Amino acid sequence: MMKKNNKNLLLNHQEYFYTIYSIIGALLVGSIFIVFAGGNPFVTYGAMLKGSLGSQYALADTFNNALPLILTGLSVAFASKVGVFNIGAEGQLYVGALFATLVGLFLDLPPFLHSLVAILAALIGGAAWAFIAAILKEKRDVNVVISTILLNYLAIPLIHYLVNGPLRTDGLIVATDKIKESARLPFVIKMPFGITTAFIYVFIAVVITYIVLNYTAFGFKIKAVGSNRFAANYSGINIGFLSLLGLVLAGSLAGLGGGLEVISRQYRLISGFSPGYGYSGIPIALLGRRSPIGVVFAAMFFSILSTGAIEMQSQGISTSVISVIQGLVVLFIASEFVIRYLIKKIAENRLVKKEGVKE
Amino acid sequence: MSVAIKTENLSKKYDSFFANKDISMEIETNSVHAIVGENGAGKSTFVNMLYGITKKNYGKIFVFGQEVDYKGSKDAIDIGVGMVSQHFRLIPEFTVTENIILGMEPGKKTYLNRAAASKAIYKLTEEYGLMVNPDAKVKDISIGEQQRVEILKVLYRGSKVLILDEPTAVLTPQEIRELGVVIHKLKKMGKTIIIITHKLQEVMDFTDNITVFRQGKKIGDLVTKETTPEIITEMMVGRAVQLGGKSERTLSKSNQSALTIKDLNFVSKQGKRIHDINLDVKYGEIVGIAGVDGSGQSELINLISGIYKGHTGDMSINGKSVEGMSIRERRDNSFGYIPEDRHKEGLILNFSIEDNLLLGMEDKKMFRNKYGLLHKRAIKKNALDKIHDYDIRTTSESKPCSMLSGGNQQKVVFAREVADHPDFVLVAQPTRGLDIGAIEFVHEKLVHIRDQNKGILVISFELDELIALCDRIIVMCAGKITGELERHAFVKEKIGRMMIGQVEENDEKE
Amino acid sequence: MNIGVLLYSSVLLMIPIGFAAIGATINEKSGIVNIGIEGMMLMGAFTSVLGAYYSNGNLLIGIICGILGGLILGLIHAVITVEFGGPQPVSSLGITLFATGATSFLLESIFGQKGSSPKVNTPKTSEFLEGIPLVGEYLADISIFIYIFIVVVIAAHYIINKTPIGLRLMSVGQDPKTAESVGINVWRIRYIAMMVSGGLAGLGGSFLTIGDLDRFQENMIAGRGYIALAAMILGKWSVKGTVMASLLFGFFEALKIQAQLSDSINIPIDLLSLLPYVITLIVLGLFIGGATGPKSLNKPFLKQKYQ
Amino acid sequence: NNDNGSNESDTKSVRVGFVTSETGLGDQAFNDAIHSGTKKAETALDNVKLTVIEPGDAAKLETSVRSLAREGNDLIIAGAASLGDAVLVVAKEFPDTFFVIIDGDIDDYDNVQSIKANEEEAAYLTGAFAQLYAGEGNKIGFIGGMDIAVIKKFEVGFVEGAKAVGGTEADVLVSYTGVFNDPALGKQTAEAQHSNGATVIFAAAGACNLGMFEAAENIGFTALGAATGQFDKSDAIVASHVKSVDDLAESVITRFANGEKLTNGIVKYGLKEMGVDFRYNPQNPENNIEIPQEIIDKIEALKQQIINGDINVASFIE
Ligand SMILES: Nc1ncnc2c1ncn2[C@@H]1O[C@H](COP(=O)(O)OP(=O)(O)OP(=O)(O)O)[C@@H](O)[C@H]1O
Ligand SMILES: Nc1ncnc2c1ncn2[C@@H]1O[C@H](COP(=O)(O)OP(=O)(O)OP(=O)(O)O)[C@@H](O)[C@H]1O
Ligand SMILES: [Mg+2]
Ligand SMILES: [Mg+2]
Repeated sequence: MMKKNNKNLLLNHQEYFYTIYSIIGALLVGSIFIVFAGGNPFVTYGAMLKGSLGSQYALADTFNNALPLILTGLSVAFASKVGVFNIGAEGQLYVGALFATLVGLFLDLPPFLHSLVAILAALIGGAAWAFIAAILKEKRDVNVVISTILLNYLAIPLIHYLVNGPLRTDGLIVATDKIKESARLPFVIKMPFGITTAFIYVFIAVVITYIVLNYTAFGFKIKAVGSNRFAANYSGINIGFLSLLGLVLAGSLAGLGGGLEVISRQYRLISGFSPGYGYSGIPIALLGRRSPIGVVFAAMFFSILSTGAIEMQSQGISTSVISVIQGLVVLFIASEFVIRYLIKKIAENRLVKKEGVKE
Repeated sequence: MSVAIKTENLSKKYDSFFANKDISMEIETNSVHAIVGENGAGKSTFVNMLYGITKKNYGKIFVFGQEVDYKGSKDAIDIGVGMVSQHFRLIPEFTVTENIILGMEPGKKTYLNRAAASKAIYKLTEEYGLMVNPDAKVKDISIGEQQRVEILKVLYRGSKVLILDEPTAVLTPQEIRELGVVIHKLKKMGKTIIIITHKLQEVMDFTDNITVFRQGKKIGDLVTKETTPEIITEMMVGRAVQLGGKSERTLSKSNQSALTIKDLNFVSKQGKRIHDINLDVKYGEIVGIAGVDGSGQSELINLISGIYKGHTGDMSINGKSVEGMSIRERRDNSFGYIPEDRHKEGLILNFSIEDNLLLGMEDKKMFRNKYGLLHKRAIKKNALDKIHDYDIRTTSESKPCSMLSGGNQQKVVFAREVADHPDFVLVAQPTRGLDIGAIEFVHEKLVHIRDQNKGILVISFELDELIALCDRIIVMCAGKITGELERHAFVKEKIGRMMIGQVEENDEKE
Repeated sequence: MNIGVLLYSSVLLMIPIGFAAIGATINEKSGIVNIGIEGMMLMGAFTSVLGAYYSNGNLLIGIICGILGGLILGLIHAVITVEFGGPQPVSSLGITLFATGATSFLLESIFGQKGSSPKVNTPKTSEFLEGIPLVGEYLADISIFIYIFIVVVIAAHYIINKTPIGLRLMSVGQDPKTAESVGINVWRIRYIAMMVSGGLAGLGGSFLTIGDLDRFQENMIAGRGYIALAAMILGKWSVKGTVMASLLFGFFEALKIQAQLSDSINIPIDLLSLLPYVITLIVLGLFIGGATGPKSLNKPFLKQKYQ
Repeated sequence: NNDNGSNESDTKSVRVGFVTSETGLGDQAFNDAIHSGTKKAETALDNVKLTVIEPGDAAKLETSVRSLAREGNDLIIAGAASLGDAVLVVAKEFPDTFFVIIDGDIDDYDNVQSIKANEEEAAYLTGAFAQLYAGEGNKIGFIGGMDIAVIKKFEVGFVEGAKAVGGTEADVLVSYTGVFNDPALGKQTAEAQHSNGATVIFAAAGACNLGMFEAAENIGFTALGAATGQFDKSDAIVASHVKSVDDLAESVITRFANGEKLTNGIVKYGLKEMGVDFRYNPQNPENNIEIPQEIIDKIEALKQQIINGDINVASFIE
């Protein structure tokens, strides 16, 4: 009887189990690398956890690092709902950061309003960058994967050019001046924790995305277009407009990520400031099963990996192990089917054995 | 009499469900053997196993007395079994020759001599009388020609047994007749043919023996000469069936128009034209459009529904001109539309039944709650009502539509499009691929709508269907209207001649 | 500006992109998306140095190891996507992430140093060509990779367009179900295509380390893998077109170098760096537009037993 | 040093942290150089324990610095200007920890020393040497990585030095690769410069330098290296611009470990302070490279003039 219940539990929550299996698989294979490097996986992973969750400081860092990841993950997930694979979150994030910086540098506004305008600018920046890919797709049918890759490769040197040239600050760093105080988000918990109100905006983005996708006609249409363009068209949905809008909105989410980074943490636009937040958004969206809530957890996980990396170095384990593990996590997510198949096979074998015993 | 193919207890399981269970049967060498049954009866599954693309779970297959255990279709081809599947297996971007030789290319492995291959294929087309240009790209030839390519593909592989899975589903009457001739010829040349079809007329005309499937099991064997369509139907469905709706219809034709089309002209992106179409559908009548594939019907319906843009001439639906109206605006004007291809255009297969029943109506007030969000309870109720009214066989409204059978999928489309009693309904290929029971259901529904004084325009390649269903038939050929007949004047042969453009003045006046 | 040098330099800068782009063309023709080219090149670059290092600068062993490095990653991608139907863009993205970490990691644990490998001395010049007048100077200087590249281009063009294998490859990418129905082993072809593609990407990486340079440096592919993808699309999935597009990118890079040396052109390097991307986007938008790849690209096709 | 001080500090153990820039170790440039200096100090001094952290990306600079401070490091070396913002914040939180920031410009903290190297001074000598070694009327070349301020200082000094000895018509080819991590591009750039007539090339382009050296070996022109000299990278390097961040780091740690109080504010390191230098490849004799004595003398003279303040090398950055 008990067994049966267990099995039901497994079946109902299977989806989440596959995610967890992916993570465990990646950590297991990752530990081979750690051993190869002369480390002890338990100690190393222990250090990773300590460095990311082990103290208030660590928690605050993990939390802050997760915010941009949540937004890029959300961006990729949202775009995928409308049937677009958005590799362009990285570029959109950069342009969002640029727009927010411009507002932060050159506008003079009262504190709260200033940051709101900067956020708005970030949304517009990301959206504008995505719009290029979207319009090329709609008008000229240019493959979005390739145009967004190109736009990433364009955005990063473009911003480098601006930050190194027209917008450059004094000194040796390749960055703009610091933005005005009024554009910065206020602290909720002061330095050294440095928790700002940024998380509120991220929270709002998650909630809105969730509601839009699940409780609005607009979200319904988005999903319809993403699942079957033809049927959506026949039902009278304006598919051209919706795919365009879908990608643009996804871009604005990534742009918000970039903007918040500037107005809540870095206070200036630094050339190459993103460690690939946009690219990480892809596995995060998948690990989170493309649901806004799932994305939040997946982003936390990725943040734990990368925040914990600093502490791991004190154990003498190189940062490259972290990239290896991140790569493995993505590969394991992609191999979900292998895991599914293996589990099914194992279950079948067990069933055969059991029935054999009965007879 | 020798046996070409024999099976013993052949079975196929999907999870715990048997698509085929213990099928034991024999197919005589040099005969034409029909397999019939309702949708989902397991016909395709059965022949797919014979051809090695579906793996059996247990049971035995013998080909010419030899037991086979296929690893893939290559093994079947090698032993002389060939198949034309229900959905064409052709690559549109390839030429006819490339499609035929694919997988069994002539000559050396290191060089593909396309010119020589094309010559050889030309010879083959002459030999079997299956004329088609070997160098044409498949995407540029007609459906009938594509079917010939499929058959040539099988013959090219030297198959002695040909399996045809629903070969006539998409053919015009002329093309079906031609196919009949080919089958006859092939039989004469010593081939064995297995054919799956839902059209009993073809079964009677083309075949020697019949096997009936129901719910994955074999129900019985029949000899064609000794049976009638009624007997076959009863074996398939378990009861008698009547097509074309109830026999007596209420005479309700009004003189107001549901659809008016004046001087419609259009050229599609692919260069297809339609010329000077004038058409009128009154409330209370079913008007059918007959014509061979590519005569402009698709363009016409896509223009009416608003998918295609850029025509000249006037169209109005329910008295309103559709000029400048979006697709959605047209649909909101009491217009229901059942598209040609339910998988591609009618349904979102990975959406739940509930969501498919909402598609196109998501903006309606009744599905909004007071915050402007989707009203989940109303949506669910809508689904449950329609599932009940249209007898959609499912265990839950939240099942994805991909899990429904073809007939039930069509019911979902129907339910969505007509349940709110639109005044004008446009229906394309309403019963394509449906079994006879499902067809009966669809016909009944259509006639019922008509009797409620609504206008219906039906497009179908099935002439029999149009004759059974319509009050009036308009014939199209090469983008023009070539004739119009009232129900009392329906004569199949005459419509057939109009469909290929032979407008006989004398006949018209009769 | 010296036109001769400009062209020659374009060719050299084209080679690694070209190898990878032909590889990408082959895997896409089979219906598999592979945005992990970058990682496969990186791994090939690394393993070829490894091979050459431990064989005392044996060029052939270096090349073979480079090919194997890329090929193994191609195989992993194939197992995940061809065998088990995993999402292709994601899997290949994982390949790049993994390769980036793994090469740095292995570099450190094998050679005990960060960033760059020790120098490997592979024979650089095809000495026997040195005597040829005029071009000899150049021919002698370039590695045998250029000759390998020419062979690869011709072979790829011939195999894809003039042999049964090519026809099958394309059929698998257009419509695997149809290919399977005529007895073609779809999976085998996709496996092979993916391995060939990985191998060619590895060869491209190999050129960078043991062909052009003499050591491995972290992240030295520097985006060439992604440029190779753009080249494949600009070239509309044809070998000839792909090579031309790769050459175009090589030309932009060479131009970037030459323009700085010319007195008449005065564009900051940061802006010159944007040029290839801007031009590609414009060309795509204006001229190429909806060039779509094989019909079944990115659509998993599962074996019966997994269904 | 007096005995009292060292006795005291010998017993007291000192923890030293080093944070690299975002680029991290393996950059073939200053991160590697500082790292080697810190390592040397750790090996030489028994009472020093070193922890190295590579932040990996800009978002983790501050966290990295703070985590070193929190773990109780007494001295933290921040390896690049980009760590400035982080040090500004963390140094305030940890007033008992001393911070040294390379290329920084923090001057109003009690516990922060900013090291400003005058790269342009050594670059001036490098340019002068290149022009003299190439001979009159011959071209020389400069290859930068990214076209950013730090590298501009090299370019400006190099060109000025070349003009100083070669007259205003001295022809210096200037190229940037636009990146730091692409040796293949470095090689092509060098070959292009060579085919445009450059016979002596100086590169300050991170890992792209490796490509330039490669080209120098193949074609046979003269290479000048950067960072700590890079003499181990290639035999084609005759001399190098040296920014002795390794020595700087080593000496800072040594002094700190010996209990010396480090000065706060901006500290300039030029030729005079031996923070930057121009050095010849010690392997030159083995490589059969002979540098005319008159060139060596000339460079020595220029060096003295700069040290004495007779020559004031313009800096790109003020
Ligand atoms: N891949 C599959 N997985 C699960 N069930 C399947 C699969 N393919 C077919 N079935 C089931 O097997 C049954 C038989 O399908 P089959 O295709 O053989 O029917 P059919 O007689 O050919 O129907 P039709 O007349 O619609 O072509 C159907 O009920 C279907 O649900
Ligand atoms: N994986 C599957 N799981 C469940 N049912 C399936 C699956 N694949 C196919 N079916 C069902 O099997 C039946 C037969 O499948 P088949 O591919 O022959 O299509 P079909 O029913 O003949 O479609 P149509 O006749 O409408 O074109 C269909 O009812 C289809 O819905
Ligand atoms: Mg079927
Ligand atoms: Mg069917």
